[in-house]
Amino acid sequence: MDELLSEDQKLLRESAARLCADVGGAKRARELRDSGADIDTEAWEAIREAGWLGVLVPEAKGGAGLGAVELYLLLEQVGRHAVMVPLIETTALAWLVSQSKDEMGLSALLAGRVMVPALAMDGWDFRAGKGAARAAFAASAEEFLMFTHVAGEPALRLVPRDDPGLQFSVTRNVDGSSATRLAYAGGAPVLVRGKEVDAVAARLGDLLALGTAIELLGLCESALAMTLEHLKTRKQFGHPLGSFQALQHRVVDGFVDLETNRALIHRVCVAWDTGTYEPAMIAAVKSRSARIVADIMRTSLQFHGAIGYTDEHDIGILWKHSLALSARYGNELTQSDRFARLTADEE
Amino acid sequence: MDELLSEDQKLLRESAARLCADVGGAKRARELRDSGADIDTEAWEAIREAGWLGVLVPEAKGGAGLGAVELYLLLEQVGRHAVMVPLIETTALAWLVSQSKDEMGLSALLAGRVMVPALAMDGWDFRAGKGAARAAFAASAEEFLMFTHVAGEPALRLVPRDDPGLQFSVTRNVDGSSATRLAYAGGAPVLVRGKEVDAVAARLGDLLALGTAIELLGLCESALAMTLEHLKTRKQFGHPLGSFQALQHRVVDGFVDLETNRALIHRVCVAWDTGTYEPAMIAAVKSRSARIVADIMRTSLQFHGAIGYTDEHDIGILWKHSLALSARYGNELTQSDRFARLTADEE
Amino acid sequence: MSWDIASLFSDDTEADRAFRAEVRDFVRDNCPPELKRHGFRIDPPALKPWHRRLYERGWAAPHWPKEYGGMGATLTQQIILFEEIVRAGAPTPYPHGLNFIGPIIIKAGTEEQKARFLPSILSGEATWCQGYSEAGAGSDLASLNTRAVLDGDHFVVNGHKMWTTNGHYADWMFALVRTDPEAKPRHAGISMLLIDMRTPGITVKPIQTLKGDAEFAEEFFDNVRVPQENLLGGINQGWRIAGMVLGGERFTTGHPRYALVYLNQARQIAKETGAWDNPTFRARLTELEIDLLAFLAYYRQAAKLHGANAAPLSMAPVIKIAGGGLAQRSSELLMLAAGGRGPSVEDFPLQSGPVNIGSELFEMRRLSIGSGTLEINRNIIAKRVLGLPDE
Amino acid sequence: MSWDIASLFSDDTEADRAFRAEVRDFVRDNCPPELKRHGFRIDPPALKPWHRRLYERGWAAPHWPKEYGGMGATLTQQIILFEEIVRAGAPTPYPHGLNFIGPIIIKAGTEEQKARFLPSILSGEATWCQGYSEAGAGSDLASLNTRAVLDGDHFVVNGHKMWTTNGHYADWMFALVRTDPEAKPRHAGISMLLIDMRTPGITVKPIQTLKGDAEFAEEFFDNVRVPQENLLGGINQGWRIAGMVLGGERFTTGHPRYALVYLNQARQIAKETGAWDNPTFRARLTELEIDLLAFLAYYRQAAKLHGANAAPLSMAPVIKIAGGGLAQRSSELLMLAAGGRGPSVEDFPLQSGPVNIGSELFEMRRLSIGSGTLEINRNIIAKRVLGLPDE
Repeated sequence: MDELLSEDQKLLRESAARLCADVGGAKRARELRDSGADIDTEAWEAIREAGWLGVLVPEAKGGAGLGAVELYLLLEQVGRHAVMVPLIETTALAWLVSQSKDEMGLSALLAGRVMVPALAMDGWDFRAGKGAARAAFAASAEEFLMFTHVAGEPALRLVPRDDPGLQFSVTRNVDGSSATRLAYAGGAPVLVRGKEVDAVAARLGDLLALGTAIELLGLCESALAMTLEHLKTRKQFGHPLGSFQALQHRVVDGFVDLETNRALIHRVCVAWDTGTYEPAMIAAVKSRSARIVADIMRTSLQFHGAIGYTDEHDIGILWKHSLALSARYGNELTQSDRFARLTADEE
Repeated sequence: MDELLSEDQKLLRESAARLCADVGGAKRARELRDSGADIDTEAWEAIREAGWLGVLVPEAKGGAGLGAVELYLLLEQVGRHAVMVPLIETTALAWLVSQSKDEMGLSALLAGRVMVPALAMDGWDFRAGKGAARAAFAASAEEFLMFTHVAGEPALRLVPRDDPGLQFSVTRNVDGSSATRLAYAGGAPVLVRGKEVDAVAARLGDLLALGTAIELLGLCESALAMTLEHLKTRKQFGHPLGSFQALQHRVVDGFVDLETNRALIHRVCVAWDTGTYEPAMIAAVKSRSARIVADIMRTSLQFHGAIGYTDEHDIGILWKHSLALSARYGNELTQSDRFARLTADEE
Repeated sequence: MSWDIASLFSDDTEADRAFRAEVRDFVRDNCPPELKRHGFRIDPPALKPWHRRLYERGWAAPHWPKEYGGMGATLTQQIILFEEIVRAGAPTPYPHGLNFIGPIIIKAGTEEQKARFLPSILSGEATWCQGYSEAGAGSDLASLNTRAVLDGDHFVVNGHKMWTTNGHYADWMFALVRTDPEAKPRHAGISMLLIDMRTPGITVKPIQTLKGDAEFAEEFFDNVRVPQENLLGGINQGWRIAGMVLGGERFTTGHPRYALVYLNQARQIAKETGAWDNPTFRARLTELEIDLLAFLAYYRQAAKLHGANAAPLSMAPVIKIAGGGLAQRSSELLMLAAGGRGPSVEDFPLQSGPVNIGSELFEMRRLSIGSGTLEINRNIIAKRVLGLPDE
Repeated sequence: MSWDIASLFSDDTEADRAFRAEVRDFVRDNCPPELKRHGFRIDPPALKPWHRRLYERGWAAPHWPKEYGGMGATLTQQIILFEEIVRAGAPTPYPHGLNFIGPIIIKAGTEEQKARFLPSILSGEATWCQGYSEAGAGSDLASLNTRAVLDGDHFVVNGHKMWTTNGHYADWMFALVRTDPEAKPRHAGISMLLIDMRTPGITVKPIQTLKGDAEFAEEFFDNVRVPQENLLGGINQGWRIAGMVLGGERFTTGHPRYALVYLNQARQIAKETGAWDNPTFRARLTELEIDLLAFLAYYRQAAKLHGANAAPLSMAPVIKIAGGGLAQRSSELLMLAAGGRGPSVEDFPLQSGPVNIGSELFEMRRLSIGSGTLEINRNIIAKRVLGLPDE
């Protein structure tokens, strides 16, 4: 993979790995869950300082002017170290608003303000919800991007948390993240309006799903590394666990799935950057990422034995985090169905 | 399992095993395929002499007056030894006609005349075909049971092979069996007519699917035994193949599938005999049998290595036979969909 | 829930049906409503009143002989009793006293031990735990290191037990301890002690599970003195004694109840979330339901065979492999069916009662690691049933 | 076929596109129509005219250096050439001469050997076969037993080779033979000989495959005398020499062409048989297409990395495991989609051309047994990539 990256990209990945190793990790994710926070504010501050939030924003508008491949390099490390931050939400929104004329909210986003998109219930799509939507990081969000209608026209709005028209109560996921139903009836500022909204919203939904899949990729790497370490050190019947061939072959299958998925994600990021991506690719990426993380976690948990069934062990919090990420912005079922419909080719 | 059988049933199974071992076997099946015949007439004669054809026919009508459990014990051996005979077709038809008033064709069936039912294309159902249907053993069949209409009413007819209203050309399967499309427009004798036909035809279709699943069960046992033998004797890197744990565990999974399937089949036969069976059970049996035979054959072929890729080795003809049996009277897809529809429980 | 997969395979006799109805009425009228909830783990103290009601009805120990206060029930009756309790969403008593150590005491205990221990096991007054596993001895139990040395008329126990279900609630532990460190093979040097958990020198620490509750504990033994009369079944006989309950007394733990409940819940959830119209969901549901049907048939057949003392060696591992896998895959389907709501810590409300999807998913991981991992059970079939060679 | 999954990942440059168009036109105009058929195995003699046309166009050996008559093409060009031939349903030349022994001779052969063998390999005049496998040495190749003993200026060869693709059509065999029976490790005693198949003492017997044709043969060597100048790369250097072609020259054999073709055919068949509306079919198709998309991405990335001499050790086994599994599962889906017509020996007619479902299914079994079984490839990753220990 390395040979496909430029020198700059390699440096970026190294520094991302360092930063995430410093601020993240499974233990930190567990502490955060127990503390009741859904965002790691220290990590968020470090990420803001490192300038990641504007990765997709043109330099002229205060961003880094980079692309989806660079975003991938960052998010992979976020996932690998289970850092609980709204990086894909913020970078995606910043990208979106940087393309609009008035750039509403851009400077706040780049400054680390937590603004999260509320997508239709259980789907990837902004439009399907009948007024109800679901948002991640809702416990900490200061504003929500919501799909509404104005005079019969679709309109994306930025709704402040304390807007009286906003109805929601925060619910928690098993990993401590939040996933909250929202409904809105009010008059908050309109970001985009009219026909354009559909196209914008679809691309935004795709970017969110892609980014979440990348976090899952990093999480898979972490789970596999943890499992390999366990297999190499833990002994049973006088042999290291990892010497048993039945176990070896199952880990290998996880590795093969992971390697092909890494290639798929990299390729889709390139397609995004070159303007050749198609929504079916994103559906494939998210569906497959959710499927293979489930397979890899099943193997990882099984091979950890009883210790993997305790809350104390790191593999458990990774599993829980993977469940939340898999369900966010369309789970395996939703996205595979979307892929099927996009490629159905009916006469 | 043995403890669930009566002494008579155990004796029946033993004699069935002996008879099928004598007349059948993979080598014989391959010879038959190469000879172009779709029925093993010697085996058929032995089976007729043994009195198996009337297994489901009341004693008063010249049959053995036994039930589906006994039929299971016979068909399991037929499948195990890949005997190419229309046993389920004949026993099912004999059962059907023995229940009608005039018992048309019963004595011919018990005498070994080959009369086969033509079911709707690719399905289990008699009704779905628009005049076209598919029959097994069509190369040798002397009469066909066909679903037709008379004056707007459904009617089951026995159509002689040389009836000018019958259109068909025999096609062959990879195992040498035949599976032939038929269409009929003529006035052959009506066996059952009116509303009753639907019920009769549905039960007949169920019995055919069940019987074919039982043959698959026997075939799975055979494939597993062959594979175990190979794993115990063939050496690689100085060890018997069967000592490699990754291979062991895959064979074990096949064994577990087989054991649970055997229980399912036995249970459904009991349900048939006690009049408590439901069509969903049959759909489950046929679908699952086709699924697990595919899994077991995949494992068996893989572990046989290059020798399993030759036409000469017995595992290959078993595979081909399993493909034909799996597709006959509704394949995995058709039957699992039927199961889903029968259990859909829609409001 | 108008379609009931289990009903496809009910083969109750007239008498069975009458017993089933009797149990159903009893559970409806006697189980405290707050305990009636599918798949919800209840700590031993909260369970006691319900255990007591079953005891008073004479149904606490269906499989015990009548002379010891049991029902002397047939396996079919046992299964019916179990099924009807589960069907109502009610909990079953913990098995450690009634199903594990009780039958061993009946078979291998002295008259004094029977008189002393059986009544409080039966009534549910005493909570028991099983002290087998250790940090370094999970699947490879024979390698356990907790030592017991005879000193006068007491054994002095030192060591560390782990993964003990309800260890922190237990009044008593039945423990496997090493009494002969030199024995070959290693399991020939193991004895079973009945240990009062209030004996000085025992420190108990709960272990938090993935579900977030403390289902297990670990216990540290520091010169714990156990009276010699608490030795069960003779010195160095522990391995043999422990093996006595690996059969039918544990039968109900392999019951396909989880998959039955989960697949039914998955249908309900899917109809609410729209997953019902998703081909991948339907394909997986159908495959699992078909597999469940086969497993139900196997399980009932196995019960009959076991009742006739004719169960094959492969029975327990097949139940473990097929049943465990089915339950796990079914709980995974629940999570998928619920879409974005799947990972929530909140209950998913359903007509059949609320379900906490995460808890169920986490709980099911136990099935492939407890009492012999999936891999160990596969090894048993490979070597002892199919006769495949060692390397 | 309006939806083309491969097009999702086409990243041709302007020059690539031009080359692709050129190849497409050439194949259309030059490949004999009777050879154009997806997945149909063609015996070497029937293939010769088409090989000759490619040779005349200069495209027979895209990966050979120009000095030996090759194209000196980039890997991307090689893949485009391959893809366009496959897309048209046309066959590719057999790899044994052009892809396997040709590059070895170029790297390790003497000038005499190059001059003698390369031209007829290039033009397709000479058919070659690979004499590696033996009855007792499949996956464990180093245990091969065919002996070669130097006697004057000839090697005398005795033994038995098996599973030799096109062995019964071949003019020449490149064979691994044992020249030092005492060598440790065993593969240090192996040499490579180029054997004229018309030498006295060679008996060839075709082996019938599952597909019903004779794709393989076995060869018996009875005191076969091979001139010393036909030794390639020095005595006991055979193992090292053979390893030279395990990389990129075999790249096209891992191409996802089978899955691409089969999944497209499965769609067409399903629409005809009604399987298209079957949830299980759709679920499997969707999963396979998504996996194919990932594999396409991996394959193209691997091609680039290989082109930059930066391919990781895991690349070849990953392609083998992922690609082989995908192709096999796709061929199984074809069979299911066709319902009752699936097992027929007759072709299933489709808009994109007829498909013989059984033949495809049988053919795909090769992928997990030839050139390193699935298990061997998993072992390579387990031990050499993931660093898992031996027992």
